[in-house]
Amino acid sequence: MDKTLPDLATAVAGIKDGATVMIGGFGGSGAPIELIHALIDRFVATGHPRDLTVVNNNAGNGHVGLAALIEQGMVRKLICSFPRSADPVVFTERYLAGKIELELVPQGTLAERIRAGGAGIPAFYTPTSFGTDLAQGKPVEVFDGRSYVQERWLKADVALVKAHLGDRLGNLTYRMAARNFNPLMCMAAATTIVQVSRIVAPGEIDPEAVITPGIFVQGVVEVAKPAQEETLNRMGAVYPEAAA
Amino acid sequence: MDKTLPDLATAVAGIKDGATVMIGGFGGSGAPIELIHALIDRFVATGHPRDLTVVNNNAGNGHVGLAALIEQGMVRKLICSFPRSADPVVFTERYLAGKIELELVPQGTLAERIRAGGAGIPAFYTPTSFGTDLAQGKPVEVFDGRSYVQERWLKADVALVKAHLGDRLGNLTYRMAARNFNPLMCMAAATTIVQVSRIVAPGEIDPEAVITPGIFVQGVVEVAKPAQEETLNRMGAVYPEAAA
Amino acid sequence: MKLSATQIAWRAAQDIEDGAYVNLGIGFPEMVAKFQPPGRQAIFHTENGILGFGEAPAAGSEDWDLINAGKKAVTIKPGTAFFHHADSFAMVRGGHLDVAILGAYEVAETGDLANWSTGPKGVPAVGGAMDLVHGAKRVAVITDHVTKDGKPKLVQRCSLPLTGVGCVTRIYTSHAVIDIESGHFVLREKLAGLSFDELQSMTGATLHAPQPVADLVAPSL
Amino acid sequence: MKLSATQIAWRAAQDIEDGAYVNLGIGFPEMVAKFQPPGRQAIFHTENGILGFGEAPAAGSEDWDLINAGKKAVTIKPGTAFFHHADSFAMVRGGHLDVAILGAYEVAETGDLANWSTGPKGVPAVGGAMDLVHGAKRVAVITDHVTKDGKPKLVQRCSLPLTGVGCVTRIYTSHAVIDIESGHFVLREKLAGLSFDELQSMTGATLHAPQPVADLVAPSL
Repeated sequence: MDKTLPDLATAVAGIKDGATVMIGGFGGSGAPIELIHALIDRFVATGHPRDLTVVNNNAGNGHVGLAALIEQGMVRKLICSFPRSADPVVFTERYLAGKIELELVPQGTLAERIRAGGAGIPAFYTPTSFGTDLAQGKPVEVFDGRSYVQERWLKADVALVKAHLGDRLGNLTYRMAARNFNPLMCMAAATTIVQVSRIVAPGEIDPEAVITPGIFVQGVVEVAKPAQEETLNRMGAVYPEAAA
Repeated sequence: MDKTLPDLATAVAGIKDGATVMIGGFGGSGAPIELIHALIDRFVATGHPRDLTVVNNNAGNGHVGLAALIEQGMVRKLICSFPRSADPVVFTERYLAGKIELELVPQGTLAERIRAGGAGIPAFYTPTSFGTDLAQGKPVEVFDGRSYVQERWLKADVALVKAHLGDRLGNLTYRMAARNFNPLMCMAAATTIVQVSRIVAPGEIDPEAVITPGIFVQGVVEVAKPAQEETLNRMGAVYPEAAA
Repeated sequence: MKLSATQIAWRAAQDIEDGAYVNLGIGFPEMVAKFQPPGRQAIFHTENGILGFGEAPAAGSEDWDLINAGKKAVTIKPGTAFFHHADSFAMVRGGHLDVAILGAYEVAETGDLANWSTGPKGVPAVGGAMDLVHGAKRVAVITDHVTKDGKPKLVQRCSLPLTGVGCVTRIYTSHAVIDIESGHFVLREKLAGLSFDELQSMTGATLHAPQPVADLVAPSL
Repeated sequence: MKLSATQIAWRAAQDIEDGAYVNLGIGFPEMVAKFQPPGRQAIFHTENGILGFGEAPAAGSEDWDLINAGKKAVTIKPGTAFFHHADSFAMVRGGHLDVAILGAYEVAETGDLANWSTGPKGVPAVGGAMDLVHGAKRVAVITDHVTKDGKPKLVQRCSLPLTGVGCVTRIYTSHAVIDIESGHFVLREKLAGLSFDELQSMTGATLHAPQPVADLVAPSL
């Protein structure tokens, strides 16, 4: 078994119109920029995929990565906790114009809903958001005298994830705080596609150091020197470049 | 801040009569034998603690560790998934004589209930045990056409845990499959006491390699060459030795 | 004439695809791992937190921190990963395993399985069985076709406490390979020397055979 | 005369015990980390998966995989640990943090907090605030005592969308330190040059002072 994919275009070829796509990262850290850009390339060339529901903590920054995906008009709905950034103009304009739907979820609830999706837990209770607008319409139950909100799992058709090392069985490590939502999204998607800085042979990752075991991964593609969103934005980058 | 404890007796000194005590390990792997034996020593000397509720995957094996704790009559109730072993006579005799209470929990549900206790999730739904005797009396709810059983979190007053390396801030690593329930129990107890093979300085554990961050740990005690239950039992060991 | 336990395990192993993630129940099902067809490599999961473990070590070289769910010593191999119990059962409950192969006291034509309790006497123990039956994409059972007393283990409704409801999809027995489809036992393979009627008489619910039934064959092992 | 933002942060920092696990909300509260009293070392948690991170790196030496929840570059130090978002919020929701210090639009005498939305206009963003208010053992707010328009931020009932119900226990403002106990604002410290009546007039709900009120003092910073 070898989960290695030959290139980025192959990695994103199977994503369909209307798909729910989880995209890893917190801001730029751990964001799979190259996979996102490959998806944009495919859309520019073919008009697909579109009408995507995207799950990410944020709503993109500047004009690269997730912001560029939104700017292309590929995203119908965004599920996130914090759609603000240093330069959130792409999302903000579309949102205020009613061109993109937003489901706002508290960050810990977002993480737990994704984990629940991956762990086969259809619903759970959390104190978070009790008594607030974000709990509207959700069942409330009292346990041991305290009120909790019922939240549902979140699953996806595809997860696009950035990791550090990956072996051909899909075992992954991450780099510092670039871990964030990535391991959870690996668990919650029917198909998890991972860009890694280096593909290594099985056994090169210490079994103790594996953060995402390969069972959660369907494809691994090597991007040797991944771009960092923060760096691209400081250079004023726009993707695709022709759009600049 | 230094969470290092001077010795095993100090480590177990605070455990009260009637306490709920989570004990890590799966069979002998990851079982904190020396902490358990220190607790037995205290009971032999003082008559306390007793009437404990113990949470463990199993019910002990032979006459050391958890089995010895049960044999001393210190355990009122056991919450576990699999009270069988190569030599389960200690638990079996007491159970069949009605001298110890058993709450049998499917293994994955046990793990998830402990994690939920640590993560502030008072209840969750699982397909596990639906339609079986182990779901009796539990709320059932249908999500997306499938039936699920509501399970409650599990918390403890104290967790006794075995890890491999620990620093004085309580950051921990484990050794192979000795990880099992230990990281979860660290999260779910008000006071988590860990025996480690070696106490190292903060920074000696790679931040990427920390499995249990120190926030979940209250005390760390060094046991340089921990005994292995399997090995003790093959030698026919009995604890305390006087009982042999 | 009937298949031995080893031969039943061999037969079950033939249906495991290359690269499949597989959990083998403790005891008899563990034997399935030995019979992977050439060129195929399944990745074995054990509840206590190892994916992709290797064979048993030589006697005397066991590391008792490296055991499987049956508390038997195993080994690591390239690609092994360790994780804690909550992650382990996320793999199970979350539907990430391809196959779980379990033993059985009884299997009903409804797919119900009873394999954890023989009743109120004795000490009950469930382990990971109730999680596994609701997790793997395919839940198969390997079992003798009848009990030691000659009573059917494949029944209309289980008489023993259930492990799971409607969860089993295929049964490998000492005499046959049977799928469970829409609440029916559907016969796929039977021993060549055994008539349909003979097999039916050993089975506690109606056997259906909408398609030709293949011969159940296994090598001498 | 009133305390500057820096001085409010300083005052809040004086109440953080040695070894406390602390989450500082993004923006203004981050400043609290700078003012730990000598001999005390808190361990800082950030939602995006770091415990025990260090100060900001020198400009130009940032690693953008090593950021805090405010997306600012930080550093590691001995004892740092990385983890994923579910584990991070297990720390929060599970009650493992000792202190969370957050900003506020409004705080009610009931302990209700509003700090995530100024109403239906604009883009709403909540981040980890709703989790933090239900997780930490002590939830404190640092804020100017009044808005830029001079309106009270400490009120009877919040008019803006709530972040959490009955969650705040202490408020550090530009003019006072106030506890919330049993649905009341209880004054603990106020600026020496400010009378009780003056402070009450800037506050949207009744101030109680069952014990002597200490002077609120902070060094020039």
